[in-house]
Amino acid sequence: MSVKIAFEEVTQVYGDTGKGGGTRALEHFSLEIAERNFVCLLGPSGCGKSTVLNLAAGFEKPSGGSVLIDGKTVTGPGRDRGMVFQEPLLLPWRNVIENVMLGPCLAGWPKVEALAQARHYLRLTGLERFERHASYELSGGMRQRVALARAWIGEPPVLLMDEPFGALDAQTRLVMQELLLEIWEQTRTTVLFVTHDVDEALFLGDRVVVMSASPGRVLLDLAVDLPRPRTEEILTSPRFADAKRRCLRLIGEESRRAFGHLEGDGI
Amino acid sequence: MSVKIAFEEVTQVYGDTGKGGGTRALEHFSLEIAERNFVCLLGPSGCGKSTVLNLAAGFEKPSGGSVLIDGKTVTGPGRDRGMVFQEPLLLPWRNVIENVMLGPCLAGWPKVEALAQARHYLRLTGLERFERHASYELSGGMRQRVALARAWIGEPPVLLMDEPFGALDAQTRLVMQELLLEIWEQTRTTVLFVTHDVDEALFLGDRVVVMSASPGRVLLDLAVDLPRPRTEEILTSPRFADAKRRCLRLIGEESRRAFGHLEGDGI
Amino acid sequence: MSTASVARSARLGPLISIASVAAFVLLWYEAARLGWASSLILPAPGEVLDTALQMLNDGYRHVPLWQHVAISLGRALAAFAAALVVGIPLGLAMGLSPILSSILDPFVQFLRPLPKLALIPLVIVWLGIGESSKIFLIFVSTLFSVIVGAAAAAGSVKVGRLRLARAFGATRRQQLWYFVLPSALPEIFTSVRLAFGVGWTTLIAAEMVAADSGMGWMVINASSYMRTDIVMLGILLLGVTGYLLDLAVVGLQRAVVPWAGRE
Amino acid sequence: MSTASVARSARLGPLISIASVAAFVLLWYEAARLGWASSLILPAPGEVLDTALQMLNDGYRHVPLWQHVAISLGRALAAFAAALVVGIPLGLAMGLSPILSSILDPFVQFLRPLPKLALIPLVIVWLGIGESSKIFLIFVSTLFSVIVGAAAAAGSVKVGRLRLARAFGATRRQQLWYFVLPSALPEIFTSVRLAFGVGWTTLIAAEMVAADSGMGWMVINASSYMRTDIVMLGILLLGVTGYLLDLAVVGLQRAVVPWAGRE
Amino acid sequence: EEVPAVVRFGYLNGPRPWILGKADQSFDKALGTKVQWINFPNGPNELNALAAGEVDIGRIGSVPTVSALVRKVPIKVIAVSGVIATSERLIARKGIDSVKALEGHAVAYPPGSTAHYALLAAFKVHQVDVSKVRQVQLKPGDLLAAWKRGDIDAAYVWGPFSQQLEGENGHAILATKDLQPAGYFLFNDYVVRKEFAEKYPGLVVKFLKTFGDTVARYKADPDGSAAIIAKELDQDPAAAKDTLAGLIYPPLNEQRTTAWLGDGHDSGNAVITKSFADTARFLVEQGELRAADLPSDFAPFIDTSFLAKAVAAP
Ligand SMILES: Nc1ncnc2c1ncn2[C@@H]1O[C@H](COP(=O)(O)OP(=O)(O)OP(=O)(O)O)[C@@H](O)[C@H]1O
Ligand SMILES: Nc1ncnc2c1ncn2[C@@H]1O[C@H](COP(=O)(O)OP(=O)(O)OP(=O)(O)O)[C@@H](O)[C@H]1O
Ligand SMILES: NCCS(=O)(=O)O
Ligand SMILES: [Mg+2]
Ligand SMILES: [Mg+2]
Repeated sequence: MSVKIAFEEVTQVYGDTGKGGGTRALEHFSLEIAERNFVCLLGPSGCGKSTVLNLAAGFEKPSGGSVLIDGKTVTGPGRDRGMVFQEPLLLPWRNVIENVMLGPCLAGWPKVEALAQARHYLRLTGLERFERHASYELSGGMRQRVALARAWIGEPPVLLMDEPFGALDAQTRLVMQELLLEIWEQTRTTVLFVTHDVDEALFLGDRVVVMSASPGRVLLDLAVDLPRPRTEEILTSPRFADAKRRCLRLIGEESRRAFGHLEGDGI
Repeated sequence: MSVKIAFEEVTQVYGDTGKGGGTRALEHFSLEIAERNFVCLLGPSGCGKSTVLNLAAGFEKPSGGSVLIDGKTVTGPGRDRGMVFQEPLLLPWRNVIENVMLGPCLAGWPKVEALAQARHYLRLTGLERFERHASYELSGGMRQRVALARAWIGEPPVLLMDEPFGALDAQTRLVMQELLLEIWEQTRTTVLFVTHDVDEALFLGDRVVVMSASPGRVLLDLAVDLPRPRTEEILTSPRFADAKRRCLRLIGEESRRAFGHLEGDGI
Repeated sequence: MSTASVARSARLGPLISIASVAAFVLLWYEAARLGWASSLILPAPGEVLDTALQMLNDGYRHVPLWQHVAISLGRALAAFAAALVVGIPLGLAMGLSPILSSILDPFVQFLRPLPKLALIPLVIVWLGIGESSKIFLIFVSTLFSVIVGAAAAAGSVKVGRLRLARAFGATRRQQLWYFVLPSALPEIFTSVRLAFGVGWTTLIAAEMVAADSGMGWMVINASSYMRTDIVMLGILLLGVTGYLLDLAVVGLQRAVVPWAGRE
Repeated sequence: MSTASVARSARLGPLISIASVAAFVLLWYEAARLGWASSLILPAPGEVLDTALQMLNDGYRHVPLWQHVAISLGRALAAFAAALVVGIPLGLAMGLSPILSSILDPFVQFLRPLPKLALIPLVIVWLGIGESSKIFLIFVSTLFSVIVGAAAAAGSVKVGRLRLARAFGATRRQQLWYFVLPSALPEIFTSVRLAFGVGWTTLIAAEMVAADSGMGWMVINASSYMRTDIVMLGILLLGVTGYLLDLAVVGLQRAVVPWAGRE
Repeated sequence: EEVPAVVRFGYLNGPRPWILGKADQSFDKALGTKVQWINFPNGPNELNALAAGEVDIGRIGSVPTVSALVRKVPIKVIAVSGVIATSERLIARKGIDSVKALEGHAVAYPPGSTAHYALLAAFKVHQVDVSKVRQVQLKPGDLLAAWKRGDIDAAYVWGPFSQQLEGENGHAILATKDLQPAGYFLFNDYVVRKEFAEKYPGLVVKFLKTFGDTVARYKADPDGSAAIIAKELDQDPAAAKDTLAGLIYPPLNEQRTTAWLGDGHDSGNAVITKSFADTARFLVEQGELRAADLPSDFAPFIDTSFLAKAVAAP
């Protein structure tokens, strides 16, 4: 399979770039993601996960190195990459189906086609009964499902997700994860999924990439050998516990090796 | 051991109480918590966990039934119960130590004693170096530690905690949980801890009380037989995985039994 | 306060307000009746009511009373409309472009708190003494609050929403129409209410410019002959009209941005 | 816009503003030089500067120029202080008590948008023509914005914070001093800025009442003799003083509530 | 000569003979077009409208006239409408019987007006120490309230306000005509926009003639005229009558002598011209006007050609 997304020695510095000051969010960050792969990016708060995603989305330009999609340098955001943010970011002046139709509407699709596709994705996400509801009348989980449908409708080859389920409670979160996997298995887009939850990363990903904190680099790149399709049961299976234990142990070791001297400092 | 906190057939209705309308948040909710016990209240979003806590804290009065502390009906908030909220709720116009000294200050302690106690709890929470910092200069985890110190300084016999670590990332959260257990083992207050995270409940509690959704009742009351002191390692131990599996299975069974007909509806 | 008592006072609120206004009118009535102040200083409610009834029949200075109200309202609404048409796009543009904001900000900050009466000589010289100068005075005093409000609203559109727009490949024009404008609307409405309030306070200043009708002119003219009863009537009319105007904007806000405060 | 360009324009901002003001003065200068408008209508910047210099030496009507500025500022500051002293406690009380709010709200909503010029005849009747009536006019136009702002601020104190207070057994007095007031302060500052802006616009109206000094009086008196140069100077002084006043409040805000917007 | 759609006449709200022409629309009839009557609370307020070209013909006091001429508003003085004799007076409370006695008291005046000027002149003539007098600017309409409250002890003002103060225990201690011996000559005059005068000289003549007619009608029946005027202005008839009688209306045919405006050749020596110059110097002294703005001669601003034709007309 070919490489879909590539980060080559990316450095990202925020703030006062003049005098070498500023925050070094990423340093020599390199990562390649194969087509149709589901890669989870794991790391502590502030390690630069969102920065990686924003670079891939084209919201920011790297201070150094390059970010490539299909071998071409990213110059800005585009419809070839769908984005799901931590908040659902629904537009309150549009009802549910209008929110899903946002992309088609901006891209100027024929109305009939847009409507049909929107209905399709609302059905997939189990929201067909709510298409005329105002977005602010929905529960948190329903909102996030609308956001998923809105990202999927354009059928982008790449889906970038920034802790999309971070604000949900554990039960709702699990349902959403299963839904995500279900649809991904049908569409087989390339997914880069940011999280700081080890369970979530292991449950969803083909690969779990663990980042180190400030400045962010790749600490660990683990293949997840759990079978698919994955459902709730796998979470309490011995294989999952094994994988998790191995993962946590590796993170612990790597962290200690790389940043032993920093341990115990202000979390 | 004697009963510290007791809920007896508590019903709580919000909103339009006149015509039998309104939201029934709790119905015939009964629960007894023994002195020096650490009880975790687990349940999906909106099931009434915060309501239970608010009743114990005395912020609200029950529509029916009674809430007792030491056998006496709760009439309002009081210094005998410490409260830690989901947000740290630090007062930005007070620096770290002033925030910790809030309770003593309101209660009119002698300044010297308040200062000494505040320093003691800042040391326990690893914040002695930050006592003069502004609260808005701290990281999320540090803020929540200040909130803990602020609740502990009054040495209340009861500590009520409403998803205090919900906003923290997984790593920070773990550190906080260990800290909480460490200090609890020293002080042995009675703790009622609300969460929607199964791992957290099992890691912290002597008992895990699982609530059903709307209207909230006790679905399950599990004793956690994991040994103390508990540390990070326990999370990946087979015993923990066992306990979790058992807990999830029971929740699943109970849920299906009680609300089978509602399954799959708008989460 | 407990939930129940909040609910109770929400229902009682309007009743309490009505009672408090009634109490005030009674106090006024008694004060006048007992002669606490001469009728020149404090005309009795009855006297004001008589004046009102008489003016409903005969008008004031050959113009029916309702027409004074209508003329003032017309001037204010024309000015408000102009302030919205000019102020909202300008404010949004300033909110989105730091450069434009830097260019215009000194003038906005200078003119906003400037007493608008100071402009009367200049406005007469530039625009004459017709309707345009009256409308212009109300317009300028409304405009800057609208601009500042719209700029703040545009500036506070959440980064996430703008990124969403860009992720969906929205053009600059689409960003404005599909994202910025609707996002800013609730906040714009709030500042429009404030701005209309400020604009309405300029009504009298505007009608000092060679007017011969309008509530503001009525007050000024009556005051030059010490007709305190008419002054009082004018004040009541001005206050009530201003209040109704505000209610209308609130109603419009509910209809146009039902999601305000509910996100 | 990229982060870098934001940073750049933040640095360039003041420069652009200065350039834009300079461009405006140049335009004014050229307009006067080329005679686009007679000096009667648009006095040249040079003429205004000459007048300013001459008045710095001789004063205006026997009163030094700085004294006119000081007198107006004094009146405004006295009025503002009174508005704060009355308005903040009242607003907080209204924000905390739905009943008090219901009682006072009709009057606040009625008086806020009322053109304050309408009150001049009544204010003269009630307070006379001394300093008190001038200060009162500025006071009333400031007061209601302060009240509304403080009420909104008190009403928007987070429930969590109030529960925190109660959990620590704070008395009602302690709740107010330790929690409500400091919580409301940042928002109060914002509405105080707005209120001062509104109050400052009333300065001329206030100084129309039997004044013999002050910037507002200067503008009115000069316009009685068609001294457009002095009118223009007065406008500049009023605008600049108003702007500096606002800057002072912003500075105070930074000092008093450094946490505003950083929570 | 073509006629504009409307001729804009600026006037003050006081009772004056030409209000008769407002009541019966004789100006409209004489001019053959609509006359728009634009009301101003006092002369200075009319200045801006004159400068803006929003008034074609204006009736205004001599003091604001001087302000306008000095500040180069493009207008010409075409006639005297009335000399202020007793229509403007200094009213004081009981116990204050002379101008000098005002020391230690508060005196109100409408700023920039003939009354203001007369007050300052009176101070000078009676050698009042102005630093001991509290001078208070008030619009005429606000005087009574301040008076009733006892905030002011005297006021220099015109009718109907002077009569109202007198009705509230006030009495006149000086009238403007009392200042004439000392050389202070105060009057109201007609001015016309230069551009209008050039374009419609015939209308200006007709206007003056109609004005002359109204004065004649008033002189023939002062009581009846006062009643009509008071009704038109919605004012007290008695006060209107008193005010009307407080002005001297020089006949148009006498105004082309040096006692008034002169005939255009000898205007430099005319009383009005000199009075303008005196007033201007006084205002400079007071700091209201700039010395540099003063014209060397006010004669060029006076144009009596319309007056000549109005007098000659049948
Ligand atoms: N626009 C910005 N300006 C300045 N610093 C920034 C900016 N964005 C991010 N940073 C800094 O860069 C670092 C990485 O931030 P980033 O948001 O990528 O972290 P993250 O891993 O997504 O954290 P979280 O889990 O909290 O979302 C942090 O130190 C952050 O403070
Ligand atoms: N003040 C209130 N007024 C009306 N309804 C309320 C109020 N507080 C809570 N409720 C309702 O009562 C139910 C229980 O709420 P509660 O906050 O106790 O749930 P929770 O378990 O704490 O949820 P979460 O996990 O989201 O915090 C919900 O349906 C909620 O909408
Ligand atoms: N009687 C003249 C009054 S004024 O024109 O000087 O204001
Ligand atoms: Mg992030
Ligand atoms: Mg809760």
